[in-house]
Amino acid sequence: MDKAAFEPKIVAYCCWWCAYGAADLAGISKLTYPASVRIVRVPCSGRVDPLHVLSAFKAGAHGVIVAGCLKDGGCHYVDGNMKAEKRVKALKKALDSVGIGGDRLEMYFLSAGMPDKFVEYTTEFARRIERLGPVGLEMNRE
Amino acid sequence: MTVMATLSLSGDAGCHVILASLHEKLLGLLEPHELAFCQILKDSRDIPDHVDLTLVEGSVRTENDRERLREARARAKILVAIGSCACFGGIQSLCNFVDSQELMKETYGAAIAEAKSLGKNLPEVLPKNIPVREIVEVDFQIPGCPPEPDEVASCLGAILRGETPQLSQKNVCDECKKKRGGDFEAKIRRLTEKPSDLERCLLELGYICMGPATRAGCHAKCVAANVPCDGCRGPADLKYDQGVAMLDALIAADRETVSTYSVATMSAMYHRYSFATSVLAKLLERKDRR
Amino acid sequence: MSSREPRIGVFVCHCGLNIAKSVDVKALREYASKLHGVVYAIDYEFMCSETGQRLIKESIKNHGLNRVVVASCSPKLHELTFRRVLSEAGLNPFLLEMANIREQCSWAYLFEPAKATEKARHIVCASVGRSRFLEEIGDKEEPVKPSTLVVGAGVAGIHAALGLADIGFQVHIIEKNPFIGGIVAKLGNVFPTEDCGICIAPYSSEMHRKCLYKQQLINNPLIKLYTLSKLKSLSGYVGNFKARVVQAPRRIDERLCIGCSKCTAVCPVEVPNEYDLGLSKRKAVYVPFLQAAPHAYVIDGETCTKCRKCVEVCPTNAISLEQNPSTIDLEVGTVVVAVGFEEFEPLGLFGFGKNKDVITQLKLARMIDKKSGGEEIWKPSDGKPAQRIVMIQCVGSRDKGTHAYCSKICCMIALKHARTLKKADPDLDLTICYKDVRLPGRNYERYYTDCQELGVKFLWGDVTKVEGDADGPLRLDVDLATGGSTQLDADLVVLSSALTPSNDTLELSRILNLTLSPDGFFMEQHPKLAPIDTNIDGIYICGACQGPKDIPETIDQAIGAVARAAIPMIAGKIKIDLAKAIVDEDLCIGCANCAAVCPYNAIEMAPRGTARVIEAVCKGCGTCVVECPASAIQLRHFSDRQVLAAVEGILAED
Amino acid sequence: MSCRELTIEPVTRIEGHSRVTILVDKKKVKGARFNIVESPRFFEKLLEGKFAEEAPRITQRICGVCPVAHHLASVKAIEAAWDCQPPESAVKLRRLMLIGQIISSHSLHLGFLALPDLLEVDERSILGVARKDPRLASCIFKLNRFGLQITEAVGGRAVHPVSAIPGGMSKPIEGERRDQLLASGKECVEMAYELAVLVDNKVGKKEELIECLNLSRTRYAGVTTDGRYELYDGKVTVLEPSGEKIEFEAKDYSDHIAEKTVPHSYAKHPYLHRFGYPAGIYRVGPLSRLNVAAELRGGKVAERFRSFVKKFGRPAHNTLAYNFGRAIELAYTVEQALNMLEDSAIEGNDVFSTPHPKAGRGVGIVEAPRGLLVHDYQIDAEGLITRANIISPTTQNAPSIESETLLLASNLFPHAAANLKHMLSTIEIMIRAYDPCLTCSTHFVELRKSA
Repeated sequence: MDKAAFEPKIVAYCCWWCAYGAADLAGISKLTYPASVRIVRVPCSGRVDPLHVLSAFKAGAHGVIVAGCLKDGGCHYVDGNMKAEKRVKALKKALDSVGIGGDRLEMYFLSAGMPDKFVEYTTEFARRIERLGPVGLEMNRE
Repeated sequence: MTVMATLSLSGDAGCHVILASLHEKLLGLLEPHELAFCQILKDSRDIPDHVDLTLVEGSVRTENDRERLREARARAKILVAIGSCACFGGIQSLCNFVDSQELMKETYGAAIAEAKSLGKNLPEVLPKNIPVREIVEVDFQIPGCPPEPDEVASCLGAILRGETPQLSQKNVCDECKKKRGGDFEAKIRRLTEKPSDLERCLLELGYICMGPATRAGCHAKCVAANVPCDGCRGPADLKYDQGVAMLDALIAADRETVSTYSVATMSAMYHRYSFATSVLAKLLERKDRR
Repeated sequence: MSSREPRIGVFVCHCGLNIAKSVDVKALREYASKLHGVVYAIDYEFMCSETGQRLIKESIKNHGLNRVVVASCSPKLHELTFRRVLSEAGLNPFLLEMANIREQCSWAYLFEPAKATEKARHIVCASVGRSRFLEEIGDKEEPVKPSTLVVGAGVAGIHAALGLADIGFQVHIIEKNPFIGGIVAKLGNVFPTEDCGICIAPYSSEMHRKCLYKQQLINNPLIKLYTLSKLKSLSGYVGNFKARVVQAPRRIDERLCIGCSKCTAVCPVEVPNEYDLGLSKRKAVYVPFLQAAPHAYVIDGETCTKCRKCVEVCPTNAISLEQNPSTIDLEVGTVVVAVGFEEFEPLGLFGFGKNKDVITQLKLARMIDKKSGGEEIWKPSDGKPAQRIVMIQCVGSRDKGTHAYCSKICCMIALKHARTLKKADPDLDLTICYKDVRLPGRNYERYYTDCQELGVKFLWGDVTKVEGDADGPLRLDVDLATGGSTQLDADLVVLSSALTPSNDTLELSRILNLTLSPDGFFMEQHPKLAPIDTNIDGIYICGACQGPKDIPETIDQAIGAVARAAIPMIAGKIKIDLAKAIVDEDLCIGCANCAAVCPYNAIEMAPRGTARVIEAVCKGCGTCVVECPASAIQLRHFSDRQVLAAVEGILAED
Repeated sequence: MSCRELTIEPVTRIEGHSRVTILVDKKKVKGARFNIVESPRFFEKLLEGKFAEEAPRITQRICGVCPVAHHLASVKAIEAAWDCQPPESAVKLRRLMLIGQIISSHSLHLGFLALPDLLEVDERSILGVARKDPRLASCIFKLNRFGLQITEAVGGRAVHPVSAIPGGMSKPIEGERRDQLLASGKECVEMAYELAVLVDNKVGKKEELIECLNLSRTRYAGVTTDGRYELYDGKVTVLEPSGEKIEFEAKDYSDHIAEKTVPHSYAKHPYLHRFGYPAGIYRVGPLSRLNVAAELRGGKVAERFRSFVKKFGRPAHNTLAYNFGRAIELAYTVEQALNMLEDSAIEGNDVFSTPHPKAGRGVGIVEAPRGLLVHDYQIDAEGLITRANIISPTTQNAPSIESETLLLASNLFPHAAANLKHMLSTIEIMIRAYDPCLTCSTHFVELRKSA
């Protein structure tokens, strides 16, 4: 496949309070970010189940973002974002060993008032996925 | 009179051993009916054209398995998957991590792997090991490795009476006699360590006990023998991914070892019998590169 | 119900041109109409308008819809609007799904119609997919206890407590200090009325009776005051909170103490008086100032030597040196948090902490309050009169290195003090170095004009350095905003220091599960629409614990908190929607993982060993769902099936 | 060419899927093949990267008929790699469990698979046996149940037990269970003996069939301890047709056994390296065990053994003698089980000593119901398996089954014109006598490659 023509599909699980709000504000501020980023609303990044991440890849995603509130007290559900971070860390490893690659999953922290960060993170991530290209099946076995 | 058949695909025949171990009950179940095809237990070469009830043991690994399964389905009114190989792909699905070409190459050499089979007399090996449900429609599943004899008898009895069989809807922990204290040890323990308290819940002690994510009905026998449940009966509710549910819980419990070992290693712990049905296995099938 | 085959209606909103300009709404409607389960699709200019709402209602009836997808703006804006529309049309409100094609789509790709239209298709496909799995969700009622816990007995807490008691509710008010009044009690006269800070409301005799220190709070039979008390834990939920309060020993029985001061007279221990910021001394057994309430002495356990002299002289045997802390359990329906602020201690800034003649406005307030009529302000270093005073504004405020926010009341405090001093001593050389002068309150501007008339000098610029020799005056370098720089000499430098959250804020936020703003103050639920509500139903905030504010605004908020807290208590019951976590008891193994991870203690273990969600407490974050090894717990409205349907939809190929 | 193929597919009343192909022209047999069509399940590959201590539970899924054998060979391989010695009580329990396995497997084979032929019942299945001789069927069930009960009492489960873990056993046997087993055992001893007599009487009379199956002249391999009959531990003994014996340690098996990949079977053909292929073909299983053992010690069973030796000579080559041997072993193992259960030491509580995982290689062998079973693992420092090799009994018997099929077909074909069916069914009886377990047989990765 021609790399230039590769249009990735990226699922962004956005927590309702912060990341979703930041995405909204990006729109309100008429800021643009890659259209490949497709937002799925969750109440809290702590709701994002490893199953959801894996299923997104199963359904054809080339990258998955989990976006939650800022660290250190930003989470509207106390520490759901920290739980999500822990899961994302473990999942990256899992994705490595099933040949998807942990680089295709990232967690970001932002507040509802950070549309610029939302744009920055999603743009940067989309670039990364474009670089990585389509999902292959290189087994990463020790 | 009900015409019955059993079909063995890729598996270890343990389900037939369970059928045989029903002894008098087996005779009772069979007596008014006809066991028309059962390669292991009686002389019979072909599945008859019309079968009322076919039990399928084993998973689909070869072209031959697939053909025989499709044929069996076409000839059966009711098709029941028996055992965890048939229901979930079974333990051999852990090989789905490895490309079948590579498996063949390592086992039989490069030339044979190229040909996908050892010779014209042997069936082609499929790229992966597949549960029955993914090839044909299944009317009922009796899980377990092996399935519980009593459960097999009661399910067959129910089907023969025209009823819908019932399996437990609960998890193994429901039947487990071990005591829970409420706190979990963060360390993952392996079987090489003896449980410090034989009365205590193995999951709490740090062992990867699949009891919480596994369908009850086995009386938690393994745990009663001080060995963690390895999930042989699959999830209680088939819409859940047994291993991922456990993976989540282990990550949650800060069990660091979960991320220390590769998924291939850990899948044998939390997906031992159901890997083929897991979302992880489906990920392996993704090949969008040309 | 979900068992019914979904009949989905899709309503594509143009939002005028907000959406229609970049998204081809007709094509989108056409696309939506072909999606699985969609029986009706229509586009319209403004779905949120009366006509748009009527269109949805009529379509529900005419086409037998049982799921509604509105493709319009963010659900943050109109989800509740459209849920109400569904209710009015006889559909359960949770059968609504919004497709956010404005914020997430048309506005983000304003000049790329092809891209915007394609993305809108994905979003609508996800919403339609998810809507197929939506389920009806009902609600239930719970009783509300008619009592309130007020945390903090400063001006905000006191007003909230009095207001609630006036309505007739039982109030428990806790104060960490031995006496009530908070920082306001230290301020002397307060703007804009220049009356006594301890009394606050002096004008009419009726109002005067409300003076805090006239035992209002202490004597009200509906108010129970706990001094020296801290909140240790809070469980439960709106209507049914259980609070645990720990009260430190006063060592003097309030009911027996007659305030005769014999104990103080004999006490051999003398320490700086915190109330006066060290300007005066107190004994180990003391009242900080005469009007202090409650008017009962206290023994400071830290410095008391247990010489027992006080015990011997006490005429009423009120003293017990061996008293221990006690635990008080309270059951309340609502909680008001009013823990106020602290003055920022600007250590290292402008010589503060190094030079005794660099002080803060709060200390100046105490000095002004203490001095008698004709007296001059003195230099703390040597007690000599301060002839040249310089005030520096915005110390620790509007400053990236310390606090980025404006502390809001420092300008007024500086002007109030300048006016008072200049009136008393017209010869005083008084300069205010400022960045901006911000005086937005009623009658506030008068302070500025008064000061100008009185000859207060205003210097617009940044003070870059304050240096002092052993004996000579303090020397200030000022970068002028108008260009260039200048130097000033001063006998006394007064820093208008920032207001910061009180020390207990962080700990309290954890106990109460309240979120904090990035500045560290308690976060209101919404800056405009819900300025007193918090992220926890039934817990309200008022006063400076939410951010710097002056007394009038604080009292406004306190009265607001009275109203907010009274609403559920007057209703006597609350309605709880059940879009919360739910346990499948068959699958539950009783491992209590969910209860352990729940940030709200919303899950209890039932006697038979399975988990149970307290719907009134559950906030629906769903973290328990992930941690359940038995897949026995699901979050309604965001079940695995529903989330996965959205993912599958959003990734579906056209 | 006027060659044609005669096929039997599937070969019935054996475990697993296979096909016999006989190539004939008008007059004679040109060739014969025993195709193991059973799908390979790649257990060796599957084990790579897995925790070694989980292998006993994983590998037993190779075979539902003889899981205990795999369970124990696997645990022994790991213990060998970790230099770990399980306590005596644990070894006792394992021996008992293995005996239970022999009892349940042999009774299953005799009753469900072999007897229908040998008794010539109408419906060739256990149903036919039950109709013809209900008491016999009931005996078979009782014996089978006794075997499964032993496995369940010691192993936690009747099929796919769980209790053998590196270092010993996860639990001792409960007194109550031991009492129950003792009671059933006492009932079974007599039944098992009677069954041996019945096989001897009924089948002994089939002179023609016995004569017909007296074809193979192979070597025999089995485990012995000091030359005595052994199941759980010992040296591999190879018996030459001449009566000479060669012994080697389990860990050295790969120096002695080589393999040949044959293009018509997913099982590979092993042979004794020093004799070359096909001369080095050898057999395993009940027949081999009775051939390599000097004697069976015991009561009435010893007598049976002597009559067996008298009837078939030493070594006994007759393939039908597998069934006789199986019946004798069944009676012997029931006797042994009872002896072990009567000794109160079986209730010993000290059943586990903590192992210390380390890098290394370990070979574990046991006698499975169908013969010699080898598990060979390479383990890394973390205790993960890096390479595994498993040689199952049926794999070792497959070359002999095939060569015997050719011999048998060649012998029978000239006379079979009128009754081809008889020829084919005789071939099936021969194959069944081996009690092949084909799911076991397709797990064979690494041996010295033949030239």
